[in-house]
Amino acid sequence: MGGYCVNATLDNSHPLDREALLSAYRVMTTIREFEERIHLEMALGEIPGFVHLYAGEEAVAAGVCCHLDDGDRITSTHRGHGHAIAKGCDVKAMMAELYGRKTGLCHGKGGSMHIADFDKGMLGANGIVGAGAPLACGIGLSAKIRGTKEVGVSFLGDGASNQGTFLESLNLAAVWKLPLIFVVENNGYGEATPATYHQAIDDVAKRADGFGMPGIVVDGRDFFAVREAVGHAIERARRGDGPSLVECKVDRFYGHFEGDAQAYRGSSEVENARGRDCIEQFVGRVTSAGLVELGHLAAIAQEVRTLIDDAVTEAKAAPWPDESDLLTDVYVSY
Amino acid sequence: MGGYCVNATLDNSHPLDREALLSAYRVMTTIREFEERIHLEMALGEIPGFVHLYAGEEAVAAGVCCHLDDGDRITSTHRGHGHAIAKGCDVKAMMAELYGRKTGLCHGKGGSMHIADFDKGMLGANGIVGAGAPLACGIGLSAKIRGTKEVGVSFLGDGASNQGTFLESLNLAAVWKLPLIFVVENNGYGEATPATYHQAIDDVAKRADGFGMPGIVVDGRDFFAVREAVGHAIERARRGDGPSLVECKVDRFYGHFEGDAQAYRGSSEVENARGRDCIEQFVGRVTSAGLVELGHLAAIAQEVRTLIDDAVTEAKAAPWPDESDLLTDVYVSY
Amino acid sequence: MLSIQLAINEALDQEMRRDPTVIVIGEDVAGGSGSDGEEDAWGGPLGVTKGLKGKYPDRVLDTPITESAFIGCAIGAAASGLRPVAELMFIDFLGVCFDQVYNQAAKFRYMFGGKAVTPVVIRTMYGAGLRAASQHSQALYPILTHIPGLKVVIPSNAYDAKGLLIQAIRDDDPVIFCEHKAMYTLEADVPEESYTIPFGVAKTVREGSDVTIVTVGNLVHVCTRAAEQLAREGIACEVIDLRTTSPLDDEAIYRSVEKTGRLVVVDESYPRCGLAADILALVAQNAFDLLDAPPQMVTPPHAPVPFSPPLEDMYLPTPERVAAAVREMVGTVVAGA
Amino acid sequence: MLSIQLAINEALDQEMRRDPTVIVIGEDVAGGSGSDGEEDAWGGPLGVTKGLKGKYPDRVLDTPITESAFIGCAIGAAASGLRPVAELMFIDFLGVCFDQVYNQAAKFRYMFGGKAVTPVVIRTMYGAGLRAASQHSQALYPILTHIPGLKVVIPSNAYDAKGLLIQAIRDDDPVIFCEHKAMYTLEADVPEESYTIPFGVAKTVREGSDVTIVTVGNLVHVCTRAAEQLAREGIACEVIDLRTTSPLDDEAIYRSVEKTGRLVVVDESYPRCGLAADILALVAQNAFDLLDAPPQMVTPPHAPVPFSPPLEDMYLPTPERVAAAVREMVGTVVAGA
Ligand SMILES: Cc1ncc(C[n+]2csc(CCOP(=O)(O)OP(=O)(O)O)c2C)c(N)n1
Ligand SMILES: Cc1ncc(C[n+]2csc(CCOP(=O)(O)OP(=O)(O)O)c2C)c(N)n1
Ligand SMILES: [Mg+2]
Ligand SMILES: [Mg+2]
Repeated sequence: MGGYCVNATLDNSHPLDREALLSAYRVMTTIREFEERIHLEMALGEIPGFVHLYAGEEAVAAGVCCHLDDGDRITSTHRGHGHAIAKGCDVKAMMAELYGRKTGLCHGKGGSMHIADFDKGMLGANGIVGAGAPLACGIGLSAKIRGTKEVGVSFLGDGASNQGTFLESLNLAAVWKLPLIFVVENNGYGEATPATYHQAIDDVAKRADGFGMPGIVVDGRDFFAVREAVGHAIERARRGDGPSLVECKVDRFYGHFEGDAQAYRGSSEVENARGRDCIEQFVGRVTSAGLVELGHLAAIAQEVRTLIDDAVTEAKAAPWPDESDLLTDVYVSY
Repeated sequence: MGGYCVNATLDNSHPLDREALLSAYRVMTTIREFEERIHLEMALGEIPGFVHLYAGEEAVAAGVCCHLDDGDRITSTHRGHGHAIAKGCDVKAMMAELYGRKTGLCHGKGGSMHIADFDKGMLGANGIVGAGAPLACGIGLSAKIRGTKEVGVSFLGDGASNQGTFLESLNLAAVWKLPLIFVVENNGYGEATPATYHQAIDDVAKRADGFGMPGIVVDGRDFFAVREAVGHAIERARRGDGPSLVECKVDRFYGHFEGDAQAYRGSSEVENARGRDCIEQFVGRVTSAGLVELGHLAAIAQEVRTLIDDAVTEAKAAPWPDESDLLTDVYVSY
Repeated sequence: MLSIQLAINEALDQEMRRDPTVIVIGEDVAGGSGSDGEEDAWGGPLGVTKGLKGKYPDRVLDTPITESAFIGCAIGAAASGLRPVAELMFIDFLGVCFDQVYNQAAKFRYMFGGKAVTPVVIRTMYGAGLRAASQHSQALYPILTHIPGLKVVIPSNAYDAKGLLIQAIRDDDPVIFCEHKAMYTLEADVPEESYTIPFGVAKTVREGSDVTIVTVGNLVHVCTRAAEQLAREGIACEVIDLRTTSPLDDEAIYRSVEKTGRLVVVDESYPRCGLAADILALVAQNAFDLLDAPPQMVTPPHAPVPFSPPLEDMYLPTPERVAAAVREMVGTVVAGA
Repeated sequence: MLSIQLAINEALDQEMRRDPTVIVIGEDVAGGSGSDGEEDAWGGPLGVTKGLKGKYPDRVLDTPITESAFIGCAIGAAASGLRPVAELMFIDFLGVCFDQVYNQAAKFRYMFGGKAVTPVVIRTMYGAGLRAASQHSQALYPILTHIPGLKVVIPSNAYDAKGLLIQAIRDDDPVIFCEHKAMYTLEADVPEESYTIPFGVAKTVREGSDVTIVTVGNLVHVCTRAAEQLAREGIACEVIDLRTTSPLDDEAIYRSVEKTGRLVVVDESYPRCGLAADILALVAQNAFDLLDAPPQMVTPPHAPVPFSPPLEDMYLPTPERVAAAVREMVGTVVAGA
């Protein structure tokens, strides 16, 4: 049941229609514009708290979530904006949440690290590295016991892949054959520490073998590769054949958190990463293949920018929570 | 740095002299007699608390600890008597400890699950499954930073090999190249749950690969195989080349704990296990090869039985701790 | 008459029959899945869940030894439509899965703005007295009571165990259900039909007008024995069994202290930032004028639980220690009162 | 004048220079080991350990994100001849390594019959106020104070931070050293030479005869501000900074209450089984007759820490809330006193 393979040969057995391509572009661009804008707003001191940007990793969220319905549930990370947007969370409510407003997706109580929308199957960004993996086992177990075809997806970073919670979850998911995909977003760093230091292997996917599940490595900057590898894993899960681990190699465009000066990164590193931008690659691929016209994409980008502008304007104008909110929702009943 | 191999070809590059053979026999027999006697005493209600017997697994403790000096430190498990004896703990003081007496190795405060003797490099049996592995990383780190040739050994069960603490420790030890050996005693069960249920792989050693260290599987009923495989791993560690995982396949002769009726085990299972008794195998090997005479072994066995008898008699006659002991040693100073 | 063990088993059985989303998971809760003797499997190391696997084969799941993963799994399943009852074998093992309990389950509803519902129950064994030593004898419920978002239940008898566990399973918040390991065979009258006992309602186990004794779990019986002895000496104790420490029925305590003017809190957890301190502080703050004497705590000392039988016996609150505290208090009346 | 951040850095530096067995490990304590910019590495996410790696390259170690393994490793190393200072980045992360702290480090000495010595220090960041939300803002030291075998230190200023940290490193017991994340830039006069401050000795930050305010960490400054305001109103508050919660200088509290007759405990941790309750209970039990009014607790409500700035500001004790509690108390005199 194990097996580990790098650069899986992708058979492109799931070609995309135009609609799907446009939707993928919209998702990725929405994430990018959201993050770029937050980067700006944070520099201006407009957004409180600790914020981690997903810019550069959009093809993973988009390539995974395009397979999922609201009944399929995900667990996310501290770097969760991209997952939330790709999973269908309301962008304006997310922005209001980051601003701490009452109209926020979590009424301002959660902030960036706790974005969640259970109705959309987004079980939460998470401030605790690795904590999503056990929760995702529960998603899979629930789907299985209720006899549905739902699947769970657990997003994690390379840093998280050393955390016991994640490693235990691999075993539990394999033993119970849970319909679950572990998506490791390997951006080469856990905070300031490079993956080359924090683990003694090249590919996290290699660990899958030791737990009895397939492990696949793909280029996470390639939307199509992610989509296809994860698509296979999800089909496998829906068939009842158990979990998979898909490792996506990606780049983090910004610092670990907003405010990180990144002295630990070589000068050309971020530049190189920007040079293999997943969105630009996507645009190049679909336009040169004649699948979609550039103008159409530009129009979507413009719509997205307007959405983000509006989201910021509305968030800033939105009311703060008040004293009556301080003690609500600690319990359902007490 | 990884690699995983089953039934490593053993080159027998470390032949044993007669002295060493007799010593190995004495260690294994002491463990066996200790455990058999405790089994009896517990059935009589003479020993309080939760006790887990090591009988059947003696070749592992003996085959590992014959390589170690007092400066080499081990962490043990809830099934720790064998490790303690092999590491040189005083058998009478151990017995008194099990009886909860003031003369016990831990003054009666620890009992079976907390046998320890820091002077002998035995950092403790442990009531928490998997907890010894991180501590053993500390043994390795200390040896390394102090610039010694000491090594650490972490004993664990197959059940513990699913615990996050163990899996995290594999990574940490590999990353820091700690002089450390993880010895997995795979007796096929975690409590009542068979390894075939609790993990989706045949060999725990397979996991080593995913962390960048060698993983070796040996027959843990074969003292010589254990000794040799672990010997190589320890040499590697002392050379500064980092940790290894050695999995020893063994049999648990008794229930998980004393009192376990073992309905979950097939009727012939324990019988079969007794049929491949590591001590009998050892005796067969060394006598048929003419390395040691049976009579000499019998004499040792007699000495050991006397020792255990005396240990029980003395333990039962020893004083209990008193009120003045209740509050000592919570802190060094407070 | 049913033992606590069987009362818990019955509660689980009835709820699983009633509601197909109720599942039971934990280490050896079936106890030998995949082994040759599966049918006569353990049902937990002390047999509390015995027989459930046979009745609900798909909903009683043994787990690997992997508390973070399976407790987290139960929490994730609770957030995805099930009502899991997870067993943390000993409360002492909380340390390997605590994050999932206090940072995940406990906080979901609040930090997600009220949208999450996480109806998970964690059953766990606590307490000293069985010579199980430092790592298998702790109480530790104060650190769970400390956490907003968790409910903490500690039954003292079979009747309460059944009703409180059914309530826990039907409750929409995460509940920690603490079972004293020395009490499983204790019997009481337990109705066969299913019933619930609301959280946050303490029970007056014994009425009395001289001193209020507040306690929980196994110590209810220790305190009752103390009260019986004291009654023979002419001191009438009111014994209050909290049943749940979160929510806490502090009003019941104030009402009793209003009558008695004296308070002794008896608890098995460590004294610092423990349950006894918690109760004493609330009474001192909110019902100070009702107190006629300094309130007292009877707890173990600030030390781990020792293994040796005589030491462990000295460690725990006993009827004698409780009675002595009461006697001393009755001899004391506050200066200005 | 030195900030708390630099005082801690200096303490680590001086102890590492003095004693080759002192090491510093944790996530990004060097901050970029093996990266291209290693020399100008983080030194912790807030720069507290910055520069140490350059001075002691072999003894300052970045770890993978693996708290159980590296905190356990520090404990195992302490039991094997080193004096490690491990950094648990946020105290909120305790849940993924708690077992190693309370079942291992804390209990070794007792359960091994006095033979173990485990001189480990765990430095960790606590506290709200930085809009870090529910999982990065907790206090949680009550659950560490609860555990026998641990010492818990919470400095309120740079002078104490240095002296207490050096004491922690030289101390032979496991010590949890809690640093409020909102306080790192706070400056004080700090002697350059190395010095220690003993544990279990509270500091009277301000003298006064009307009300005793007991607190710790960052709230010392909140209470001082409240006391200044109250002084203008003619109410003289004595402010006591506990400095360590375990061991606890309860005698200092009783001495002060003897003078003032009134007690307010101000704390940032959750109220149930929290530090404020702990102090109140000890005073109620051991110094009841000294109290002229019901003692009071000023803490956050029983809720997680909210993200939104106005909510978080309402959540925390403020000088206004402390002053209000004092004012109300001064207006109250116990019936019979
Ligand atoms: C249990 C825990 N330990 C440490 C942290 C601090 N922390 C937050 S994010 C992070 C790095 C995570 O790295 P990775 O998993 O690779 O995700 P990335 O940030 O690269 O997306 C760390 C150490 C935390 N939040 N939780
Ligand atoms: C963290 C933790 N979980 C569960 C237990 C209960 N328990 C004690 S021993 C054991 C089985 C351990 O199995 P294994 O590691 O294979 O060791 P073996 O008993 O077979 O020697 C379990 C589940 C424990 N002590 N600690
Ligand atoms: Mg990363
Ligand atoms: Mg085993």
